Amino acid sequence: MTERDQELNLRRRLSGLSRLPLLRGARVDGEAQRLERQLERLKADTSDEAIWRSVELARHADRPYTMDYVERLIDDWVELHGDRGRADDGALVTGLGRFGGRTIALIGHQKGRDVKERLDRQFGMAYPEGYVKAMRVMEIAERFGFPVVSLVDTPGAYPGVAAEQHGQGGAIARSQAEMARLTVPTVACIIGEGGSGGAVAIAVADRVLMQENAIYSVITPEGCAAILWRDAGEAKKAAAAFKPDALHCLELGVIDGVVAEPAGGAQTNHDEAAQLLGGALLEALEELEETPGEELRRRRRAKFRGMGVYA
Amino acid sequence: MTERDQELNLRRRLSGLSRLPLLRGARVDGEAQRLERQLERLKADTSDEAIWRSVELARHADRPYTMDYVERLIDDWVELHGDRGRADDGALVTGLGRFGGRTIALIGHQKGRDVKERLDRQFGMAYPEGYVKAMRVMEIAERFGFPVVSLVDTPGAYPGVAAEQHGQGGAIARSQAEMARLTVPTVACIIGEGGSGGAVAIAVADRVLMQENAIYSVITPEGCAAILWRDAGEAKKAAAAFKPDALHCLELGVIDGVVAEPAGGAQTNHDEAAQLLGGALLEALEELEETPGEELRRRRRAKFRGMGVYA
Amino acid sequence: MSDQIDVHVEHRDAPPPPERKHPNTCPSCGSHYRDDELEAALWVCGQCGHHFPMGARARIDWYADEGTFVEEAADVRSEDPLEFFDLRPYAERLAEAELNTGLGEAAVIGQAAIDGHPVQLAVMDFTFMGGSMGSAVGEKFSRACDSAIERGVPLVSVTSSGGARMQEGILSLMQLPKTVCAVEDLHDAHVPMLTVMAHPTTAGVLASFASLGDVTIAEPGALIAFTGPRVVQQTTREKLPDDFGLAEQNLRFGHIDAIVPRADQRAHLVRLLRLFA
Amino acid sequence: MSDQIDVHVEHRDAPPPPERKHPNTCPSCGSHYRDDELEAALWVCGQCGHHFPMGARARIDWYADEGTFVEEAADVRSEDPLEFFDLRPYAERLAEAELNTGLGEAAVIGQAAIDGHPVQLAVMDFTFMGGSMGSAVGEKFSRACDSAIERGVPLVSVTSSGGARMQEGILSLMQLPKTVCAVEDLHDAHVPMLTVMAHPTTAGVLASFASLGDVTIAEPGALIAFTGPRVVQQTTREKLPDDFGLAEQNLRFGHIDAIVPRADQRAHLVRLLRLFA
Ligand SMILES: [Zn+2]
Ligand SMILES: [Zn+2]
Repeated sequence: MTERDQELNLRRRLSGLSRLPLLRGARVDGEAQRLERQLERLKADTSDEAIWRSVELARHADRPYTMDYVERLIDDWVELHGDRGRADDGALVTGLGRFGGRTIALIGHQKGRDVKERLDRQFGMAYPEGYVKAMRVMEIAERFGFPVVSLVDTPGAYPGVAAEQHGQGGAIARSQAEMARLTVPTVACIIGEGGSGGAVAIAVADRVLMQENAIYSVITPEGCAAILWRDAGEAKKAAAAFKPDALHCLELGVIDGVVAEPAGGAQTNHDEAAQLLGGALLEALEELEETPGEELRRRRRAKFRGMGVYA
Repeated sequence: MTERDQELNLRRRLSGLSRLPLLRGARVDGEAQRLERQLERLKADTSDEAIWRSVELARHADRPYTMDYVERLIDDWVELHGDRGRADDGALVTGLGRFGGRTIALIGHQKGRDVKERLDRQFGMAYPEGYVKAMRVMEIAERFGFPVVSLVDTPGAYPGVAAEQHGQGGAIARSQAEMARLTVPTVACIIGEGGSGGAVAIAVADRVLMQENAIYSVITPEGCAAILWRDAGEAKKAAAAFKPDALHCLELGVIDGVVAEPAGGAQTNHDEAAQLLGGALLEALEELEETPGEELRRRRRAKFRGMGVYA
Repeated sequence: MSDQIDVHVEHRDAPPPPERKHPNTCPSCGSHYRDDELEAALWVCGQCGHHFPMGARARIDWYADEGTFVEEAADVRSEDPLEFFDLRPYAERLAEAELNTGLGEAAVIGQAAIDGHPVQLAVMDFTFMGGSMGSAVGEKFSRACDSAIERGVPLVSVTSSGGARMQEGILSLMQLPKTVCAVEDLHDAHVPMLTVMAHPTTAGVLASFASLGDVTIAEPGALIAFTGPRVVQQTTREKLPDDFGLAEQNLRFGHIDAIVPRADQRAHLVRLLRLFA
Repeated sequence: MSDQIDVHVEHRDAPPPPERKHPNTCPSCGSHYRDDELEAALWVCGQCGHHFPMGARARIDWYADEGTFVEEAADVRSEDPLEFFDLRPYAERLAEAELNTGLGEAAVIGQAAIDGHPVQLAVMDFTFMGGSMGSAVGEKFSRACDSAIERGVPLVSVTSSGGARMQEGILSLMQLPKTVCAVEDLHDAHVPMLTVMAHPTTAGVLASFASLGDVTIAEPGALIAFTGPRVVQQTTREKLPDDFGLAEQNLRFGHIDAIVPRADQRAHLVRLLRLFA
């Protein structure tokens, strides 16, 4: 396929977006232009190989995590701890800080860099207590009009006995409901793995972005392969089938934009990755801040209620 | 003292109420008339002996508990269980039912009648989870405009390691805050022991009533005696000093009315006790339902903010 | 990983294929029943009380006053945006499910009356691809919310689902926030939602609209879990409690309001409908 | 019973009487300090970091920009509505407390600036009858809320209290809902409340306004409990964890946002004030 053919193909694909229900009036103004700007990015490789590269980069051990971005982007950072009930869940970091001259509430999964931290933070898999903590911080944000920024990076919510007993399903549902109620601007970005309910719990945002090599999916490739191909080794095949990469998520209308990473992936240059992410978050916030809160909420709900493809 | 002297004395005492800050404008209309109607009741014995009789009757093993009143007063009772987090606390019963032709949300401590039930219900001493359950039911009441009726009967919140670890103090504070936010009519009645924070957690109501032989106190007589007299055996002396009985609570402006019990105490006739309680609750609700919700809330806060005696 | 549950459960808890054991054999006590016997008993084992799965149409017949049910959105069908193909094409699975169940999707919605109380119904059916939630189920549930709001009547929602429908990829995950937003619209309109959780209510459905009812009852023995027992065991190597994830454990841990045997559910709903009228 | 804590704690955690041990002896490591040494070190042991109690006036001097503090409601005094008499009359205890502490009550409130940020302060003092909350403390805290609302400035609240003041009977319990209602007025006005929990923050104060801050920090080693360890032990016979009820345990169990050593508190508050400005 020549480059010209590729571009034509992409343009067709982009125009195909308008057939999706979420583009039938539910979207916010300026959506078309934003997608237009993504066209350049859509020229990128969307082969099965490229999808698998995203899976690998999204999980790369050196990929920047939430706290790496906090250090680089946030001033006056004050972490807030605890669900006011029974725990402080290290897999989900919450706090307040200054970003681009305004105070924001930030919520992000944190996987942990070394072995000890990974265990302490359950590899970024939150308990219900983590989502309750997030809801508490959302309530503070709502009361004081702070925009909410969430950074998603989790294989999924923690799949353990205590997590179930403490109400994992209900906590994920209520965290989404809380986000659906906010009247402050909300921006989410998938910065690594956006795994299932544990991810979407903090991603019901006015703008949902994905880094170039992040993945967002209903199940891990391994999980999908184990069930449908009866062989976890077929993960690559599964990923190719359910397409968790940013470009396909954009194409399906599930996200609102793709955030560039340094060449080779975010792990190669944390500072540059942070700069690129910061720019995208700021642009999204500034645009959202022009809209009244009630209208933001109405549009946010309309956006998510428009997602899906059915006849 | 002749009966005439007694009445004069009581009239003096009643008029003395107007010196208390809570009567300086903060109270609702009709308060004076309500107190006037209580005059008859104030003729009752308020000696140290009478106070101690209240303490004994409030704790009487045959005294009707919340569920005894539910059975007799509520139609279509549906108990609601659980805090949606980690437990269903049997010490605090919550549910919906029909009362006097309207749907109400009911919250009440339940001590348990036999040994097994008492253990299951921790003798009516709730964990934080109990108060979280109560808050959940208050939120349902608020959403659907159901009045909230709470029946208070607890020695205090549960004083254990797990209760502390799950945030007992915070839960009691937040339950009060939730009641301070409601815009539906709220009526509380102390039907036995109203012990400390565990009691007031569900008693921040538009109308707070007390049964004739109920007690409402910041500490148990035994606890007070153990500390101040260094002898728990001096409980009677302590009770006489801090006056937890209904008449003194009325006099101090802490409650809005006293609910009669059958002669000899509520334990002698559960049906009659229920009839008397039902009548008082209904009267209070009907009066409150004439006032708009925002105004109810404003007055409720003003009432509690007016409590106390200082120079 | 916890997200594996979505389909694990679908498979694990699917009724065993007919060639292995007759579907009318009670898995608890081994009693056998004729179809008409089971139907008359609301698909509950007369010997031991085991609750067999109850199809959406049978459940609607049982809850709704005779002749009152008017189905809505019956024509909504899943599409195949990913052209998903594992061992078989998704499109083929869909066609087969429709053929086998006589249902267009894993949820049936519509208007009805229960003991004279007008309600909106949204009832899932586990036999349609394990009750999994794709775009069509999400859309039908959302429309049920809108219809309830428009008519100002309570929504009675019956859940039975292995989770999100993997074959629709990320779009199936988006049905979580989609249905949550629909419930929030319902809440804002002060319209009550009563939820009945049937076996199994797991993963994406539990983590969205199923958990947001004003009052939630469950059927005895129903599995109610975000992550099912097998995946928990495999992932964490923890020893599981005997009643892990069952309705009974969920009641003890405060997640549901009551466990109501099927025969009593209609009366229970009627009582609630009187309270929320 | 849990309500015993209110005064148990007051007595248990009161500084040991001077005849037994000099108040400037560190209870953790035994180091001795001159008054001026301790004062210069913000009443923190230089050897082991133990936080000695810090009086309300000293704390205000430390937090507030020099010369900015303007006290309010200084004339509010407790009355004795019950004519309470145990081994001594309450009126006598009050007079003695005022004489010993130079404070009119267990809380000091007023306007101030912290690093240029205008704030409202409400600071408790444990030396006045164990920081117990009677009508006067409740009234002063409530007025601090109103003043913060009127001026539209954050409320910085420092708690140190054994609980409600038993000698005022049921009226002391009513200070819980009273202060809670005051905080709710603050919340409705979108005025932030920053809470610093000093040793001890227990019983009625923890179960009311102390727990309702938007952000809550604690001093290292502070006891933060509704029911203190002795009463829990006596009532339940449970084995207590080593750090039962301490700030460190409260952080682990999710009840507070951070533990901040005294020397860092001012900077921490300034950072929060910038965020909430
Ligand atoms: Zn059977
Ligand atoms: Zn020391």
